[in-house]
Amino acid sequence: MTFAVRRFLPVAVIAVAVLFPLVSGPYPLAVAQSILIYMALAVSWDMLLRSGQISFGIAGFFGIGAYAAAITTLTVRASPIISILLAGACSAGVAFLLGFVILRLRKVYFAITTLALAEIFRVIVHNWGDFTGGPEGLVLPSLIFKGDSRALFWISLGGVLLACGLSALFQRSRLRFALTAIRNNEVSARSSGIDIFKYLMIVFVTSSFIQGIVGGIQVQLYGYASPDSVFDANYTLLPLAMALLGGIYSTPGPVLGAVLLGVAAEYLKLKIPYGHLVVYGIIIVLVILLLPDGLYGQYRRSVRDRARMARGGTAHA
Amino acid sequence: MRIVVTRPRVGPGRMWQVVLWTALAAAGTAAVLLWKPTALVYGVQRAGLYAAVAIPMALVLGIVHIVNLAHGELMMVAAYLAYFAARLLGLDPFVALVPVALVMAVLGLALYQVTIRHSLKAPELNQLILTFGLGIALSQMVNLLFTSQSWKLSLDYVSASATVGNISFGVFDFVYAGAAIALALGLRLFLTRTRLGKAALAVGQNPRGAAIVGIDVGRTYAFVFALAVGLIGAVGSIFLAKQAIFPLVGGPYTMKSFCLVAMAGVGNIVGILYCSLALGLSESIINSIRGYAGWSNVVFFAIIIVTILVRSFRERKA
Amino acid sequence: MRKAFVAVACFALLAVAAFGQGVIKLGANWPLADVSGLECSKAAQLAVDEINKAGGVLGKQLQLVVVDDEGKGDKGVAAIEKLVTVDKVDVLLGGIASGVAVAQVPTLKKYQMVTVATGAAASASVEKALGPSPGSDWYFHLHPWDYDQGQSYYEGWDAIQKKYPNVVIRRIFLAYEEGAFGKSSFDASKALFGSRYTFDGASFKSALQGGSDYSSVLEAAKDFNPDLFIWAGYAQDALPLLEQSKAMKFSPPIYLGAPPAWPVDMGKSPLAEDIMLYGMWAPSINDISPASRKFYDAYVAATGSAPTSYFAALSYSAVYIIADAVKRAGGTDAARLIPALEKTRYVSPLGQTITFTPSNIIKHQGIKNQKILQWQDGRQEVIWPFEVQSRALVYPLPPWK
Amino acid sequence: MPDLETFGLTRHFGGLVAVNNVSFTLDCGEILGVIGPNGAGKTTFINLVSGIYAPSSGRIHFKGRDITGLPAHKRAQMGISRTFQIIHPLENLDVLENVMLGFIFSRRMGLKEARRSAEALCGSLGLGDLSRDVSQITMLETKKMEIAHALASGPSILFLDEVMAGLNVDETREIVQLVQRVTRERNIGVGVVEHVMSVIRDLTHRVIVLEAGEIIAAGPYEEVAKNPGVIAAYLGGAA
Repeated sequence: MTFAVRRFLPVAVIAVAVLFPLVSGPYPLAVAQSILIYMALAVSWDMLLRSGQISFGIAGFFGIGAYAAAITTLTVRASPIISILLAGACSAGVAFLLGFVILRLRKVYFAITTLALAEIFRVIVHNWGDFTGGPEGLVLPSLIFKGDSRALFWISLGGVLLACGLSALFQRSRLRFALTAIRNNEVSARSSGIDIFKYLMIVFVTSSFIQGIVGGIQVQLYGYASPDSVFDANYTLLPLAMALLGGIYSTPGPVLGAVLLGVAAEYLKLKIPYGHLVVYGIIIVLVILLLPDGLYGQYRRSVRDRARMARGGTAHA
Repeated sequence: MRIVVTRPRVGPGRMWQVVLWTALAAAGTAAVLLWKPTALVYGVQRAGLYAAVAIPMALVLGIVHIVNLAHGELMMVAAYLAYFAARLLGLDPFVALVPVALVMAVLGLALYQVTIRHSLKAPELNQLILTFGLGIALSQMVNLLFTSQSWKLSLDYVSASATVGNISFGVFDFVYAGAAIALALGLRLFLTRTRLGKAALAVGQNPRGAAIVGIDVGRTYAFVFALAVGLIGAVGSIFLAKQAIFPLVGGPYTMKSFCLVAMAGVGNIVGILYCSLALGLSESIINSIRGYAGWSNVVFFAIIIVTILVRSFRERKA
Repeated sequence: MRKAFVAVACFALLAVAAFGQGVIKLGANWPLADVSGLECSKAAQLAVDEINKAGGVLGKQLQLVVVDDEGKGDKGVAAIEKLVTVDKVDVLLGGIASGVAVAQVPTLKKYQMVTVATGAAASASVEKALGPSPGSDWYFHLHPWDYDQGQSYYEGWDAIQKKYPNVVIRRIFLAYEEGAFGKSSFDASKALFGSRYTFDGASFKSALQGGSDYSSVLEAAKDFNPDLFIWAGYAQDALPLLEQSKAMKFSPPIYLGAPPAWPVDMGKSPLAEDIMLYGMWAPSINDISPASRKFYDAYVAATGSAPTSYFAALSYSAVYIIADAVKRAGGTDAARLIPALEKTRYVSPLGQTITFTPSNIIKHQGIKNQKILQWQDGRQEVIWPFEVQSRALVYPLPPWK
Repeated sequence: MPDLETFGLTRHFGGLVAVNNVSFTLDCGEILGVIGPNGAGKTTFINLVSGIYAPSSGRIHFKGRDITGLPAHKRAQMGISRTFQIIHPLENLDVLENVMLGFIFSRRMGLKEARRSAEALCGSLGLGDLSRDVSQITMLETKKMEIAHALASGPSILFLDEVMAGLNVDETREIVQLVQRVTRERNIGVGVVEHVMSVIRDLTHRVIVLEAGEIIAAGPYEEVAKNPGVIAAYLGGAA
């Protein structure tokens, strides 16, 4: 793929995405807005994964963001956009404080701790009735932009562009070097002068910030937040599956994965009203087995092999 | 995620720690006994259930090094098998325990050969999402066949009760504690006394080294996975006796087992008994404080985080 | 001039759409993976088939389009958008979970299409989101709100205590599952019963969410020593709760369960004998209400199995109510359909005539009163309201068998 | 005052004492050989000086400042670099990017400047075709990349942990000349851990001998080579 196409493609994709609402009816927009929410979460999760840290706490920071936005909208009458920004700040703040303690953990222990923290956030919100509305949740007086389908799509797209923008920024900056080194070998990274804790904190806070923002957007989209809806385990496991099926350690991977799983879920539901989730589970299993590197990962590997063949080297398995 | 199977070694330096912990535990138990004795009974029963469900997952994670997110769903499938054995063949769940475990072991072997075996070389995340997909497929297939209707056997021995003074409480749930202890000790003996068990332990600790000395690593993985699914099948059959079953019953148990296994340290099967006891008791005590029952989950997860952090601090110092 | 032309074109287009195809479309969303949702879609389809066989409505056939809302808010919104903009349905119905309904309210308000809701009891979220009349007049809430249920039970126990002098209730204990359903039931009941009775309660984790131990809530109940013990949870909690109560020798004079649906094999358990329950419909109503008998036989004939909850009868009624209103309105546009629906007097299979009257906030609330029933010989027998009573009350709860 | 000096450096893992009371000095421009049988604690010694392990006791001074408590990345930024006996090239970065790390994080350069500096450094070490994957380069090129990776941090003290291992005679000579050139040009103090005695003889100004974690001999190579204790340490028998 020549350099020009590589530069032009992202711009084209964004253009198509921005113009999509002008040609589509409210139903595809409603489906798309939900897919965009999961897409932004998948990209934010992948950003942290580039450091080797696996987070199971997406739903936790997503939920904190949702509740921060709901509470600020209801109590201090914050405007929707302000409440979304406050949501991001709140999640980032919580991540920053927790980071000092949990960023020393690695692999399954970090994953479990983030999973446990997400559950603790849910139980706190669930039981802190008078401040958070308890198990029945909070209802906002109105939706952002008075619920206009196109505007809701654009705000969700804004969340995705924020996530992809930060992700691309990370890929083009020293952060890519630092996170890749940390992921590959921490001892070698430390002896290259990389302050591991600092860079882990930067990427952990940034990905939590995005998850908070997207949580805030979710509440403004549906005008409602309850412990079981915004802390739902699906907001952790689906973005994970989307990033893996799409291709990890990249921005396009999770985006592709979100489109694949999102569209498949809705399409299957219409075609096989009873039992579409069985096929959905089987699709996840098949794609993981046939494309271990994910769609984009497989594509990237074939490009690299072709380039290597052109240079006379052997195609490395 | 090659993690060595760790066993808590009580070195001289740590003896006073052990003494301190047991003294603390004894004082705590006495206090609770006076205040609300049944909290202890139900704490032990609850711990038994958590441990019995978690141990087979620890076996898989410790030896085959994969996180099986379909663990709870496999227990659910076994419970459905036991339900049909009870309804159609009139077998009591404890009688159906062995046949169900065998059928599940075969199903586990088939699942392993068809799916998991091909993703072993991939990073552990792939196996995680693979089993996540398997879990969805299994639970939704059962939902498609039998709807989300919940089924329950009504066996009278399940509400057997004992009375101490004026307090009477259910005793059936001690079966879970018995099953957990049997599983832990049985596996401990299997892994350290039998040839096949020692081979499995070796594969768990160093697959390449085991292969060099002639152990067929692939076959050991398949055997251990099938064994684990068989064991969770047996637990599923016992589970059916007291609990209602429905397609999504497995999910919460997968997550709790996953947390317990990580808390006990990967591969530390006996450690799971201690951890689930700590969790069961603390949950039960908080649960019995009027008005704070909702907070018992926070205790569960808080203890897990603290244990993981303490172990990482201790490792960081060593 | 141009504005008039556009109006005429619009009307023509609408007319063509409505009459051209000769079909009246009903759009519904239910959680199809959930057994109650599945039964709703089957019962609604049964009603549509019956009406079409009898000549349809205004000479046109009814068509039911069902979309699975998977019990999730975002899927529920997508379902409404699909039904309204893609399938271009004329009337909306359906729904079970409050969480889905409250997420749908903003989208429904956008279209102001006539909606007959067969679920959503949580008034604190759904009714508040709907807002007062006339803004919410397009919404016909068939399912009772949580405070309607509470009020109905309050009257029920009052009537029962008058008819059966040996039944004396002073202390009531409610064990509620810690989620939205349980908490809203507790809040509503406490507000209503608190004044006249000594009312208390405690929460438990339902088996639906992985709970496996009811000891602490039952012990709290035992300490309270209630005359009436109620639990608000799910079908998964029914028998395990009874088994643990028997083990703990906890047997209150009245032991009552209020799950949305009961497990299929509940009747087979000896422990179920004389356990009371709140509900809206039960097979025993067939003996008293011909409409119920007709619905039950038709449902069993069409699906091969009996309905396990009142949601089936409710969805069946929703279709008939809409069809009847469209017939009287002579069309499906809101301006005429809403007044027609307001004059609904439908003899439903639930053993009562359904009319729409104002509730605390919205103007069109359908069913308000519930029924108090009792498991006798493996069957749910109606105890109250007395006009549909099928068996005498057994009081107090005999010792555990 | 020596550039790098340790006082009674000790480290034990549980009961095992890996490095015991080691005191030594190293100045810029000087090449010090560190020899001793396998398991003598040479790599642990390097890990202590480079900050990978924290010492159980003893102090480390660098350019007059006590750096005992400083983490590894701070020491790398201050000018202490090392190569690894078991080399861990970072797979998802190509050869050039591996070398760039030191420039980016120790020398705090921007990406463009770091890329240019890395290209120049690799050129000077005879490393070509830098966009190749790390899994495709020869053993010699891997060693050169490892040295380049260490030099990228702009060190004034460099430890080479058995960098000659696995190289044939010609390759070894090329690396020895390369180390001598680099030391002269950049005035670096180099600690060389090696088993190849010919390399120690040609390359080092003086030598220290480690055995069971302790220094048992020090001085010019010829003198140390004749020391009976050292011979016994290598060939076994009573020290």
